Amino acid sequence: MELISILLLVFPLLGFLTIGLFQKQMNRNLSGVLASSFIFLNLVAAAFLFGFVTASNQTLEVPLFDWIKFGDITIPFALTIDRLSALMLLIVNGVGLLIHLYSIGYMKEDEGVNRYFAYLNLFIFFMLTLILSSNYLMLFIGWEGVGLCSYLLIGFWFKDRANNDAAKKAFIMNRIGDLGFLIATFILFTTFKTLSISEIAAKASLMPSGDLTLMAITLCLFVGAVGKSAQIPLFTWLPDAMAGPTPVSALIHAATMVTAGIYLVARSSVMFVLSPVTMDVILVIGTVTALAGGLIAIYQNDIKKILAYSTVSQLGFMFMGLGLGSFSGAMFHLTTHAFFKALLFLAAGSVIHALSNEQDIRKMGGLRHKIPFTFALFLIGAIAISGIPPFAGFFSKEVILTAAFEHGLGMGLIATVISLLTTIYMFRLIFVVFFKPESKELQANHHVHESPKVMLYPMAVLAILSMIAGFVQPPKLFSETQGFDNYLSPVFAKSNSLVAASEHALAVQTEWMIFIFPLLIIALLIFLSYKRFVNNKELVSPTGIQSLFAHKLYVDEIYDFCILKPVTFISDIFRELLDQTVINGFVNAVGSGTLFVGKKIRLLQTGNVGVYLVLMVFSIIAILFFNIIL
Amino acid sequence: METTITQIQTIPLQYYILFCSALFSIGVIGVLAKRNALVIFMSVELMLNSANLLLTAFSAYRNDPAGQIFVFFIMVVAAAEVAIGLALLVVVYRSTHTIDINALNRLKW
Amino acid sequence: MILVLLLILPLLASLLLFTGKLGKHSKNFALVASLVVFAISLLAGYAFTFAHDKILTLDLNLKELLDVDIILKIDAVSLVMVMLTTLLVPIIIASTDKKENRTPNFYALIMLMQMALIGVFTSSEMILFYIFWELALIPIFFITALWGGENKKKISVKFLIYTVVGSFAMLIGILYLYTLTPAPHSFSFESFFQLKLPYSVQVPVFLAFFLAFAIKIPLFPFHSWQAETYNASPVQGSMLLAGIMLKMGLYGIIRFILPLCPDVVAGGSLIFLPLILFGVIYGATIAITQPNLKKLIAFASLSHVGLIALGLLSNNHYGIEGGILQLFSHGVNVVGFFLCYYMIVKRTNTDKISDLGGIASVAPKFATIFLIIVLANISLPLTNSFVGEFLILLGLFQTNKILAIIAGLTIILGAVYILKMYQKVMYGERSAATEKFTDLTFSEMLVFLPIIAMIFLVGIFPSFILQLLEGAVK
Amino acid sequence: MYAIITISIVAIIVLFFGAIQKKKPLLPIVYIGLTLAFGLNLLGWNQSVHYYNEMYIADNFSIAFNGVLIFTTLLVFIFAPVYYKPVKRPLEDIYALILFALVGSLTMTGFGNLLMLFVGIETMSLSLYILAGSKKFDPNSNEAAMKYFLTGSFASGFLLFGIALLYGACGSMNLEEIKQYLILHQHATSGMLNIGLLLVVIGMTFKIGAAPFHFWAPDVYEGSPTLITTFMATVGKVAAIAAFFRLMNSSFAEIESSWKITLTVFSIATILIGNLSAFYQDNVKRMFAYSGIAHAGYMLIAIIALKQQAAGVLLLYSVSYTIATITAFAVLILVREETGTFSIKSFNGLAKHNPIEAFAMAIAMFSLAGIPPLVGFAAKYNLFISAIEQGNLPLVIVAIIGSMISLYYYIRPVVAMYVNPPSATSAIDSSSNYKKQIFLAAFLMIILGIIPGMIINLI
Repeated sequence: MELISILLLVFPLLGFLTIGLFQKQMNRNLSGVLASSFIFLNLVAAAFLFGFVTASNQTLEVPLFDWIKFGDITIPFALTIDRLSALMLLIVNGVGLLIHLYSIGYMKEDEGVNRYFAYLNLFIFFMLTLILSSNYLMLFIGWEGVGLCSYLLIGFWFKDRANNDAAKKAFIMNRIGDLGFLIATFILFTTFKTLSISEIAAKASLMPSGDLTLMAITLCLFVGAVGKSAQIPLFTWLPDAMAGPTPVSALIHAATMVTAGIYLVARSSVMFVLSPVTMDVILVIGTVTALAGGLIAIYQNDIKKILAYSTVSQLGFMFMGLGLGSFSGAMFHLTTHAFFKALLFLAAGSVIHALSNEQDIRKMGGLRHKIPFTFALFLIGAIAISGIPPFAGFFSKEVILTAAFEHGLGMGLIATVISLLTTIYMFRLIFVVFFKPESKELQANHHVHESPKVMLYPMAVLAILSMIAGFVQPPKLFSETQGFDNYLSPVFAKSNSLVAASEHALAVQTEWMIFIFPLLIIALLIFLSYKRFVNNKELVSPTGIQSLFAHKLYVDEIYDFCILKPVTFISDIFRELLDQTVINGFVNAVGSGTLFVGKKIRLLQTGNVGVYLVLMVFSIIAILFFNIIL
Repeated sequence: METTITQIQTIPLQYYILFCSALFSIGVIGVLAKRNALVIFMSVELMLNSANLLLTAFSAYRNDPAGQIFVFFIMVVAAAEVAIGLALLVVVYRSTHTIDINALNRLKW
Repeated sequence: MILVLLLILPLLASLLLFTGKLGKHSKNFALVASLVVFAISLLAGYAFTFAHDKILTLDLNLKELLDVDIILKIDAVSLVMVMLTTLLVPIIIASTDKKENRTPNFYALIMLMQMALIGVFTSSEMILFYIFWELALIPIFFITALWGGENKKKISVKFLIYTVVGSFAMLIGILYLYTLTPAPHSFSFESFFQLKLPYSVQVPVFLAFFLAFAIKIPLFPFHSWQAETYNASPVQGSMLLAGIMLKMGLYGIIRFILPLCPDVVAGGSLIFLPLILFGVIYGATIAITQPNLKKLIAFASLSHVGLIALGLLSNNHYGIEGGILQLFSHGVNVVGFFLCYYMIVKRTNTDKISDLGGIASVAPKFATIFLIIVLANISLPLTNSFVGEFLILLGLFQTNKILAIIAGLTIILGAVYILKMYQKVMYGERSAATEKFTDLTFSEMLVFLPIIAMIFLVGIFPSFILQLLEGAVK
Repeated sequence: MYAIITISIVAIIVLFFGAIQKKKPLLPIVYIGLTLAFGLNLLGWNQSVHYYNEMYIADNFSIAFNGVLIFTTLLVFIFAPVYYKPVKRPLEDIYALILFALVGSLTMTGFGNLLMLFVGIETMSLSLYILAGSKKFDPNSNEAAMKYFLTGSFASGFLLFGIALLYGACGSMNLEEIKQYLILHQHATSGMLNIGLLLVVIGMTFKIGAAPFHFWAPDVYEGSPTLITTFMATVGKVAAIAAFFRLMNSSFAEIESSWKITLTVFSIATILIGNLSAFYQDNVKRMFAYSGIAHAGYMLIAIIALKQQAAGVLLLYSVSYTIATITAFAVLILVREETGTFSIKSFNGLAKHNPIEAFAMAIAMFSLAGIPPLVGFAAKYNLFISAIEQGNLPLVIVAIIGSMISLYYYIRPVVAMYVNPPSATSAIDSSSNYKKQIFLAAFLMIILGIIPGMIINLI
């Protein structure tokens, strides 16, 4: 077992090194295959571990070696494999593998394909480090590592300035979060004298609920999560991150990396449940983000941007789940979301591919005939994400919705609205892209072609997953077997035990309400958007409140005004004024001052011997005076 | 010899000291006041001689010849000094055509 | 024995070079010599780690003849510093390009410098220390003054006088302490450390020493010579300065200020820590809009060393060990950074960031190496400076939470200016200057190799240094 | 003693040969004579003989300093031919006068009686007056001589009066007896004694050219022929300071309270004025004059920190100062011969063509500035220690600040030599002999810097 879990890290690293070092020599087709095969091996290993931890309900601790060790501080490299990490392993490696395969087709023509796969493997390596790490500092390695990879991959086409800016933005915003994380580790170490996740959980569980230290820790951790998972106020990097290749957006910015925040909170669930303040903060942030993301998504015209904001919103939704204390629910949604959002991105990628890198949906239309498979797959994804039974999205959303209603009617309603927003922007997308009568330039453009199989099959697999994945945990209405909850229950047992079980389980009829009511609205919405978007050719330019969302709440502008400009200004002030004028000026002044004194004092030497004699006598008199008289 | 010493000792020592100090001061003032190099030499001589007188007085009072021997040395030195001084004076005069010390102001600062 | 060799070999080498007999072969000779020295230092390291007594000492009782008693010691800290020196000097020598055809004197001065530096780090007698401390100044002064860039003259003189002012302050402190030692007075470190100074005495001593070190390191606001001097001196000079010479100041803090003025360090944390911290933020902020690549490195380095100083003065062993580790890492990184700078300037003859761009598309090897080095500079995990910075901040956090959090901002600011620079220089479309940019040659790669190796080695296995230091720090 | 006699005889021989217009043998005779004297001088080592009932004392102190003085003079003479290259006539008078001045200075270091002190000082000064004016047709030289003479004789007047008063107070001019007297009447010192002492101190201060009686020094140093300036700045100063030290150390140590403060003030003033005035000099020769003043201030510290060990330190300091100054002046002479000016620009790019001279000059400058590991540093820090052990921290701090200032003007020639582009197209030709001397001096500065203990523990 230990060996396997180590191999999990070794394979992708090996892939990275081999491909990275021999980019020049390596055949462009080989690299993709190589990378994918490494990930495939990983997937096998992951499955094996998954089986193991599921069967024998125990957590695997694999110590590698001591990383930092002196005095009273010992931070080892050690891996932990429990059910949570095993689940993540499956998702990352599974989706990862599929996207690797897809990329082989998608990146065929790109000259930097070797570099691309090297980065991709590196990303998997760091992601797994993040998942498997047994202490917070090692987790931080993965945390920053994936940030680095996302930086590299967003800026993959580095000739274009916009991409680099996007990459830079992503990295820096992540760094802001990372600082929170780092501070959290400081507090953790000072309070617990260790950074081992399990030990901390054990120690923390003994602390009283609402403890201030815990609050500080959890808040800092959450700041990190906000950065990584693109929550308000640090969400603007994610849409820009779409500058990277589409498979990257699918893997990193939809399925895996951005969910690291969720994973982190779930990992530290014990501390979080013990600080209700933080939980409320998470709930609020999550809700606002989910709402805002959904609304913004409706007014976007870039196919990838729409999906990006949908991701933002879905992540917000997961955080709501966490905030509501339904950790397994959040994880469940994370899982399903990984499937259908990856599917959607890949499908979008194939659309873009088909239209030779056209991303503006206003220039699309009527593609359902031209690229039927892609259309079908896209539709499946859309249905899944909109939460229409029996597809996966429905089930996972259901859990969170239930939790929301358990928390209170208002919360429940908001949650419902959010999940309904999904339908609007998804079906807007569907209708505009696939149904709307196609535009002139599109008719002119004849070589619109379906993607190669190597791209379609992975999507198909994802499609199947996003259809059936939900059934591991049907709503309480239909079955008492809560597969997913049961699977994760050992992980969250402690944290669940710490909070009083939710005061009132919902009455059956309310559950039916939650179940039926949205479906009707969804149907209605689909119909409306069909009317609206298919018939009128041009999308009306947004007005009033709409433009606010169209401009993603002007957050970027606000940052520019409140942070960028001042910092640059201060920097200039420091450089020009303080450093050159004041400090350096002072130093030089001292020098020239001495020079001046020298200049003056040598005038004492008048050159007139008479004066010398007089001065001599005066000083003699003075000396005698001071010595004899006094 | 004895008689001279006794005669010297008839005047109390303080008088000698005061007198020599006065003489010395006159010399100093002369040096300061005059701008003519020649006069300055004389004033310096005055200073030296006051010292001589003082030494003799002391030695006479202490019956110790050392002081008076010293005086001879001083006289020799003084003579040499004057010789050199005058020589320099001539040289300087040749270049500046004056013996006013204020003319010496090429070297300064 | 090892100690003597460490000092004598570079000296002999430099003397031999000064004669100029070697002519063309000077560089290779210097390189070989420095490598031999490095080997010896490794030997010292070996002897140190596996010797029973944890300290290599050499005490020639020559006080009668020299009136300075030669006492050389290598403890953990010295070992790290010596290692750093002997590791970097070969790299610096190797980095010089054939086309610049430096005269033998250039290498001679570098070797002399190495000797002086090793002397500083090993000597255990105050005056000896001071002699080496000053001696180290002469070669770098000449390197800057002779092979420097525009208005090298003014700047080198200013640099010399500025630093000497500092070290004279230290001299006063040393002499003062000397009088406090129990008669017969002695300059040996032991006798200094044994006297337990009252607080009232510690303060002036602290000021005297701190001024010297603050100028050398440099710490805000004594840094104004730094950017100028880096900019004016040839890149090897900048490497020597930033890589090793600055560390003299930090070493001084570890050696003297911590043991001599513990109460000041403990008590005054709110007086000078904020000042240094401001310098840290200050350097980073200036680096953001710095148009000149070399000056950017200078200010980045200002910010980094400030952080190290914070760690050392944070008065707990996390901070101190982190500081020492970071001191080593920073030496390696900054030299690497300057190397990259050198590669760029060699090929484009400009160090204005705005003139550069698009290098990555033509020089992938260089792009990768440069990327690794800059990432090490912003202390990404698994690179050498992460552990150091983590420990420093952790230590600072123990002392004062607010300061630690503010200091943490450098993590963000660092990312900002580094990525900004890297993007402008390496990415985007190629500019006129970088049109004919060629990728690294094999020999250049070789020069980078040890640096990259150290970055990851220390990043992944920092413990071997940390545990080495564990005894010394206490 | 024998050294003195030898040198006097040599001087007379030189005069004789000059009289019969023989140019060739002059310098060889001088060299031989001086070497002989050097040897004879060392013969008396460790057997402190008192000559002519304690008129002259040949103890290790005087012998060591005499050694330095004679050696320095030898160096000066070695540089002479280069300096006097253009001159045709035998120059016997100048050589003889230098030798007489040397005799005077030798007398000063070993005097056992105030009479000898006076005679020595006058012998030296009178010769120097003439030497200063030895460039008959150069108005600067004349002026220098005149100024020197006026101020000098004025000062010796004070010295003399002081001696007279001391004699009156103590009833003797023998240092030993004065000491005995002072030991008896330590606490009841008459005003006459104090005034006398102060006047003597003032006279000596004048001779070593320390503030506030330094005014003559810059003008005289600048105006005199460079070779003579070298001689004055080295032999003259060292002899005076040695005599001063002997005087204070052997007689007036008991009543140090009555003069220590005065000297401390002198020292501080000297260091600051000297360094600050040198700060802005473009004329290198004058700059050295001021630096000489500053160093006089440093040497005063040795006297203030009166201890037997201070003698060794003083010796070391004198050696370091002498060697460095001689080297500097030697190079200066060369450069002057080439460019005809003392301006700092005349050093531009010297390193290109005359690396050895440039190197030596640089070493000399750093040594004077007190940069380790040169002898200058060793001397300075030993001085500071002996001062600080007397609890004289403020004085040391001032001294160190002075060194900071001095670094600037000492570094300027170095920068000029190494950094600035050369003005002269070709190398300045200097005899290989000359080169050797200069290099030897530089070598000495380094070696002594490494093993200063050798000299300090001599006496």
